[in-house]
Amino acid sequence: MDSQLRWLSIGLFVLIAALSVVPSLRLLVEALSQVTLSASSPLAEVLRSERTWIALGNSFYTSGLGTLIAVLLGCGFGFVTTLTNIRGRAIWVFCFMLPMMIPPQVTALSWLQLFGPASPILNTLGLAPALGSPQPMYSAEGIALLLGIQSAPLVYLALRTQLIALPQDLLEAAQLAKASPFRVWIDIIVPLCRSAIVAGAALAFVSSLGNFGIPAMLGIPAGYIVLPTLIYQQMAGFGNDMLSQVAGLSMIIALLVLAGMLLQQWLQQRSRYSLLGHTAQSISFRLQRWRLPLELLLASILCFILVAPLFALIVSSLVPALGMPLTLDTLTFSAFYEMISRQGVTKRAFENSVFLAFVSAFVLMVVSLPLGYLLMRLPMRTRAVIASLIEVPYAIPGIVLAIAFILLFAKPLPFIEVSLYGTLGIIFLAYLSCFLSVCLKPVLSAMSQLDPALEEAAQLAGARPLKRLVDIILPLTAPAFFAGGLLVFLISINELTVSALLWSAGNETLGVLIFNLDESGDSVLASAIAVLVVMLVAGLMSLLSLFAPRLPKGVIPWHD
Amino acid sequence: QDVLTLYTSQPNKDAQMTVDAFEAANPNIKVEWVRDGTTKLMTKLRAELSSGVVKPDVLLIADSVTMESMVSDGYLESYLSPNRAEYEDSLYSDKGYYYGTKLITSGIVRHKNAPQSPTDWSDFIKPAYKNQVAMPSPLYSGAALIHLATLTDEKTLGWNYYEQLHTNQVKAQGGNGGVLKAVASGTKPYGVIVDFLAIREAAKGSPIEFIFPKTGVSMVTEPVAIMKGAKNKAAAKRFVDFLLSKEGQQLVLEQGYLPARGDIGVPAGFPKRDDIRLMPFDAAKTLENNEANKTRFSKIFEG
Amino acid sequence: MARLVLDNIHKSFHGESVVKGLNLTIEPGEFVALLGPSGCGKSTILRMLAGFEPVSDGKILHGDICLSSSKQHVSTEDRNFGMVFQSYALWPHMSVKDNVGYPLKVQKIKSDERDRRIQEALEIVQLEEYAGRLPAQLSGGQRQRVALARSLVTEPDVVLFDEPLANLDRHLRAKMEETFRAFHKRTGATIVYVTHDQSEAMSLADRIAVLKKGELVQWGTPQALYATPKNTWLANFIGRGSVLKVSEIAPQQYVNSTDLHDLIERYSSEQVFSSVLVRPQDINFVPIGDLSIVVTVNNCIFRGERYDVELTLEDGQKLLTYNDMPMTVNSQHHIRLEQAWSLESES
Amino acid sequence: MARLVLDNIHKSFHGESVVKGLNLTIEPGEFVALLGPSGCGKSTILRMLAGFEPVSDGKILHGDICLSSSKQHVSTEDRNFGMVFQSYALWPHMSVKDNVGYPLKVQKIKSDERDRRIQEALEIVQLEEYAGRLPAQLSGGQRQRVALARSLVTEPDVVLFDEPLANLDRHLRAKMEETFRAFHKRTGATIVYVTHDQSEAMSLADRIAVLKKGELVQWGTPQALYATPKNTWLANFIGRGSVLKVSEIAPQQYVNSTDLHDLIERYSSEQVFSSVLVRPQDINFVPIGDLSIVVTVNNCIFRGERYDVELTLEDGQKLLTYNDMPMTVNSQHHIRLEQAWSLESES
Ligand SMILES: Nc1ncnc2c1ncn2[C@@H]1O[C@H](COP(=O)(O)OP(=O)(O)OP(=O)(O)O)[C@@H](O)[C@H]1O
Ligand SMILES: Nc1ncnc2c1ncn2[C@@H]1O[C@H](COP(=O)(O)OP(=O)(O)OP(=O)(O)O)[C@@H](O)[C@H]1O
Ligand SMILES: [Mg+2]
Ligand SMILES: [Mg+2]
Repeated sequence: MDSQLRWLSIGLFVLIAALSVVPSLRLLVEALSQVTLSASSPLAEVLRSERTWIALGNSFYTSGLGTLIAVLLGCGFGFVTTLTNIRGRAIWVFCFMLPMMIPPQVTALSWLQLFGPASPILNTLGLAPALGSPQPMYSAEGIALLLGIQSAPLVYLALRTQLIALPQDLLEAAQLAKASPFRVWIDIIVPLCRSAIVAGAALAFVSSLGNFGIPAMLGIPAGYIVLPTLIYQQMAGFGNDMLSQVAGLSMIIALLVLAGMLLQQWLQQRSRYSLLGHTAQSISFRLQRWRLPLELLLASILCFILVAPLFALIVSSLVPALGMPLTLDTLTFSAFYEMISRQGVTKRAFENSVFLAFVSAFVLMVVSLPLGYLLMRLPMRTRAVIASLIEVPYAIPGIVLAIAFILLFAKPLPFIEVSLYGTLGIIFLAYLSCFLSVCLKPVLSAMSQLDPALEEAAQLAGARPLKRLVDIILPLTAPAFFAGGLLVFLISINELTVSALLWSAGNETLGVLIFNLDESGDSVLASAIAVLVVMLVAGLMSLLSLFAPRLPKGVIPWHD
Repeated sequence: QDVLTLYTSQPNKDAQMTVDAFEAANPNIKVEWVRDGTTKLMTKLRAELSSGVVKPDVLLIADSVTMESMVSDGYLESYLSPNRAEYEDSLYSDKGYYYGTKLITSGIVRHKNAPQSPTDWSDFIKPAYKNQVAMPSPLYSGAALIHLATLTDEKTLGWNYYEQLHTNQVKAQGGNGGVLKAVASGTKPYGVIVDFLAIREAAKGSPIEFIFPKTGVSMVTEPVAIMKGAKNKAAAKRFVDFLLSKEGQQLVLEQGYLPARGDIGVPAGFPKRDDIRLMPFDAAKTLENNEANKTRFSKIFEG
Repeated sequence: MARLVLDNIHKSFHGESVVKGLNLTIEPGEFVALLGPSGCGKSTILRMLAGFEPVSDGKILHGDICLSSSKQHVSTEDRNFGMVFQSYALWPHMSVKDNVGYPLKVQKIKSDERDRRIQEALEIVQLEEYAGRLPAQLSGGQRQRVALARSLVTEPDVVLFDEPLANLDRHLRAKMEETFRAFHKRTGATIVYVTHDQSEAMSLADRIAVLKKGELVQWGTPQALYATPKNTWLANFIGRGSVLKVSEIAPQQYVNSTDLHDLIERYSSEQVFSSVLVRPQDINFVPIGDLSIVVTVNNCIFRGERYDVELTLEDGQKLLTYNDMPMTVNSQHHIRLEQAWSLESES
Repeated sequence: MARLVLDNIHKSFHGESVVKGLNLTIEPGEFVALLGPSGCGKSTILRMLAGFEPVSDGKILHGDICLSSSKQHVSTEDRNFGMVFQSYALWPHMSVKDNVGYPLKVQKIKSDERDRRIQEALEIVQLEEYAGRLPAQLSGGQRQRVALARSLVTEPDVVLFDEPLANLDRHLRAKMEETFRAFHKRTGATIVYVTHDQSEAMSLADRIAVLKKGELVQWGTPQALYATPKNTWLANFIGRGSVLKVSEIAPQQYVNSTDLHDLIERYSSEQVFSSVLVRPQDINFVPIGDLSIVVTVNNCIFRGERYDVELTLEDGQKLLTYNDMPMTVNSQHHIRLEQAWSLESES
């Protein structure tokens, strides 16, 4: 093997081991730590408990259904905004990214209010349900719906990178065969995008599996447990073998991930086609009389997943106290004023989170290039194993990952005697570990569809692997990289569960700040911060558009 | 300058006030503090302990059952504070492992527009409250678990009460914050909640009110304790003494909580001290029954 | 079946004109070839016919229906056209069989009938054994044949071929040419055929359009094009041959041997000139004599059946001819030119 | 410069043999063409030479270095080979200029020198004006020319061409052939050239290897291949001509006109037969006479300079010849066969 490649592989495999395998292994050790032959060891207890299996089944159901919803939503948006002549493409895309930024609890609450007994709209219409009438959102399906909405952008971005690389002549050939647009879509476009859809679906599934906030909000009142809430229950107990039980439960999630990955591998194995060449023109189906209805449909979906929650969020940040109606008399900006003027923590949290999000996104983008490249060259099976190892840290609930990091880093690092614990560094490492798969997934699926001849031609030119990576592979898969980086950025900017255990004074993140405010009853302040976060992200995203002309085509999703 | 590390579950603002006051009283000690919910804080602490490090010197967390479990695992240092004489025996561990600093009681909250005005726990099992009540789930919140233990020990209520709550479709929420939102936003007009949240929010203008039930309220005491193996024991002891001092208790009052010392008075919005009935509660016993209680609760509420 | 009319078609990409004022009338059932140098706009014309590219100006009519104009556009799937792409455009996720059968599937042909027709088409392109393969597992020529088979399974009104035989060896090409003839006869479809191989165009097409930089240069039968090209460029482009500068003569007429030698002799001393086309087979090596000129062998290249011989006249002009034997470079010989065709000077 | 040796190369895809026991020794600086029907393994051989595909068995040597064997594999970037891909493999994100200049950039050639060489290469393929375009904005032939230019800017030891002219018209091809000759002369590189166009192979190559289903059929100079093909298949494949069944005769020898007519006459009554190859140019239409046979015109196809005429002998065998004039189908004529070459029967 080429020496560059060899060093690259060694370096990257060490990195994977450090970021993904070691934390998972540490948890495994913890899970097994108190295993005795007696039947009462924590792991055995976890396995014996009926609730474990109920939670497992429930997790599977909600994540599965959530994934389905995410795929429907993400693909629907993806196809409509990339393939058709819909108006205002950029705006749709831009708006579709934002729901990720609104805490799902807010979304759920805003729906509950919109359709609940206290709904201002329904009340004025006289349609409000009686006080205390049952709420359909408090159910497995409600959980799945929110999970789906939350992870739809994952599917959307993964798919989009594939759609813009579709060779146009393949569609033209189908049109010649007199296939209607619908058939072209079913027979040609969907199969050609399968690898990306599967990658996006896998991401959505894994992220739903590890999500705590949504099932906690909607599942607990309904007495519906899933693995992350069960894990939280264990923590809330006062037991001393809590850690092993939690680790044991997480290992069950890990197993679920491995199973999911096998399925994914099987699906993708049969959908690896390299697409010859690339096209300059973007494909565009003429929608004609369907255009307006479709635009209306998109608008109403966006109303639900973005406008309503955002509106609720803004309203609750403008009143003096929770539950007060917003009128001209009650309107106050004091929450904003307080958060902004209390310089210290707000400013710090913004700085920390933006810094962490930027650096994690950047580092992961840089790492996934060679990593994806090397993975593509591994035999199918090895690749499947490594890919699932990378996936595990993202799937287990963030709080458990944080435990693993505490277990690993609470003591100063051996030899150098530097302690990462209590610094931003440990949160950063945890983010890398957690989000590696988010960044890597779209990249892998883009790379698998690259025409190998393009790289071969560079080999002939005498370019060594690193040079080929930078000159050929990177520009050709740039949209996928950027999609990956963008996802990492969006997810980590108000990430909560990992940093919840790892933060320390001076190292607050936005997620922690919002959560702590919310928990101590200052939900008005929390809403104000959340509104500021959405504004910040929207601002950064618009700022990015300014760079679009200098970046490779298709890199900025909301820029044609 | 000495550095004292504090792990606390007090809300941000309160924690900051406590630390500021302590530092003002002890200018040569600097406090580094970490704040989180009790559950997360304990998880973090357990993980640290499990890897063999003792980070904090002092703990100031919500409930005594947690402290009891730390005692039984041998993580706490005993310290007999000279100020303990001012406190009722039930508020601190007799060996001096931990001291309660305030009384956070769980009572009833109602939306101002709600049709009924509940006065006691037993109201929640009446048909008029069917599917109208929210409460924090003992499976997720330590305070709620103590509430459960207290109510099930009460002869007039017992487990039968919880079964009836379930029949009456009382919905458990993740924590007190969830209950507050549900009630304030009107999705559930009534709820079970800790006093200060509701009283403070109502003071700001939220359309809710807090009610101390006739039978009595359950309570947690937000105890303070010193870690075994603390790096700065001297400062830790100073901190405990400070919290138990009159000055420290005055601070509790200012923050809007019921102070643990009986001679300080009550914050605005609270009834007279004597009108608040505290239900009896035994931390050690609760710890013992903890698993059984949770299992029984989840059987009832999760089917 | 209907007449296909290209009426003053213009096409530009980003302001750059690629097809300029093209007028062609293709009779129903005609077999038409488009010839022209690389980049002259052949594929673009096919793509406009198929409806993939809108026209920038002008209109395309099929019978009475306006397929494309700046206002109107009948979409591809409503045109009943067939096409073989220069890039093949095989669907990578479908096996050879599925690729070929897809147009039939869309037309909801029953599966046994479909299988039969797929089988037939694959036999024609000699790929029966490869039915189960994916396109990625085929050689270049095999891919091209799959694309061909796909265009032959249905019965479109108009079939567009874009260099369909470029990657095939000569024997397979001969076989395919036969197939095209048979297909044309059987379906009566109008065929527009782009190729860079003139002998292919000549042998297949009823009429040929020669294009240059997006403009039509000549439009006529293969024989007319070969024998009576319009101008120097076309004479150079079609068939092999040499354009000689000779003394002035009226354009577009045959020149016999005597006149020709006379014209050549007179040329050297003159300024005004005409160009004539001399085909290689009209040049004979002769013993020295009345009607002969001296030439030097400049180059001699083996071409299988014979040698291409490049000759230089005394005034430096070049002539191409064939010979069965190799000839020594720089040796001197005498030739006689049997006939020539006089050309218009290029505009 | 070093000798390139293919020693008993085998290659199979998923258990299916594609190249079988190939032995070739290519001298340093030689220009070698690979000919063979579509799918016979030509591209695969080039890909093995370039190092993209490992060999299944056997080894490839370059001088003393073993490039590929089942144990060893020198990676492509260490081989200093050049290649033009059948699919072009242009980098879609780079302009024409960047595509062509990339190999130079990798070699860290200074930018003014680089610009000069890019300019030169683009001039050769007549694409100077397109330097700033992206590959997607080019026509098929233009893309192929960019790929060509890219392979010509550097000076590799070995250059592999995979049908580099398939999409170009004849004039551009002639021009490119010239370029290849010049390039070969200038750099002295060893060239392996895959094409389906025999006249191209014949005119360019020093030696030609003809392959069939992954096996080497004959390996020799173009003249040898054309004049003295080994067996019936090769005779049919190389050049145009007809294989006639005649009375028995020793293989691999020339047969003169008298003997040939005799053999043809005797054949009809016999069982054991030999095959002889008759080239079209060795057939002349003659007035009835001693040495002549009767034929019927079966088909007559215009090919530009002349007509292909397909004749049928009285016993039904077919013969191909050329004629300058069209001939009426079904008319009867007399021909004389001037010579023929006797073939081995195919194994
Ligand atoms: N990846 C592959 N998997 C399986 N079979 C393959 C693969 N690539 C090529 N083949 C088969 O190997 C044989 C040789 O292919 P190759 O591309 O070398 O042919 P070729 O001589 O270049 O043909 P052409 O002139 O059509 O380009 C073909 O029959 C082809 O189907
Ligand atoms: N998308 C495009 N944008 C800009 N110019 C284009 C585009 N497509 C084609 N062209 C230009 O239009 C001209 C005609 O292209 P076209 O593909 O029709 O040529 P062609 O006659 O088919 O050539 P070839 O024989 O090489 O395939 C070329 O000069 C090409 O560079
Ligand atoms: Mg073309
Ligand atoms: Mg090939």
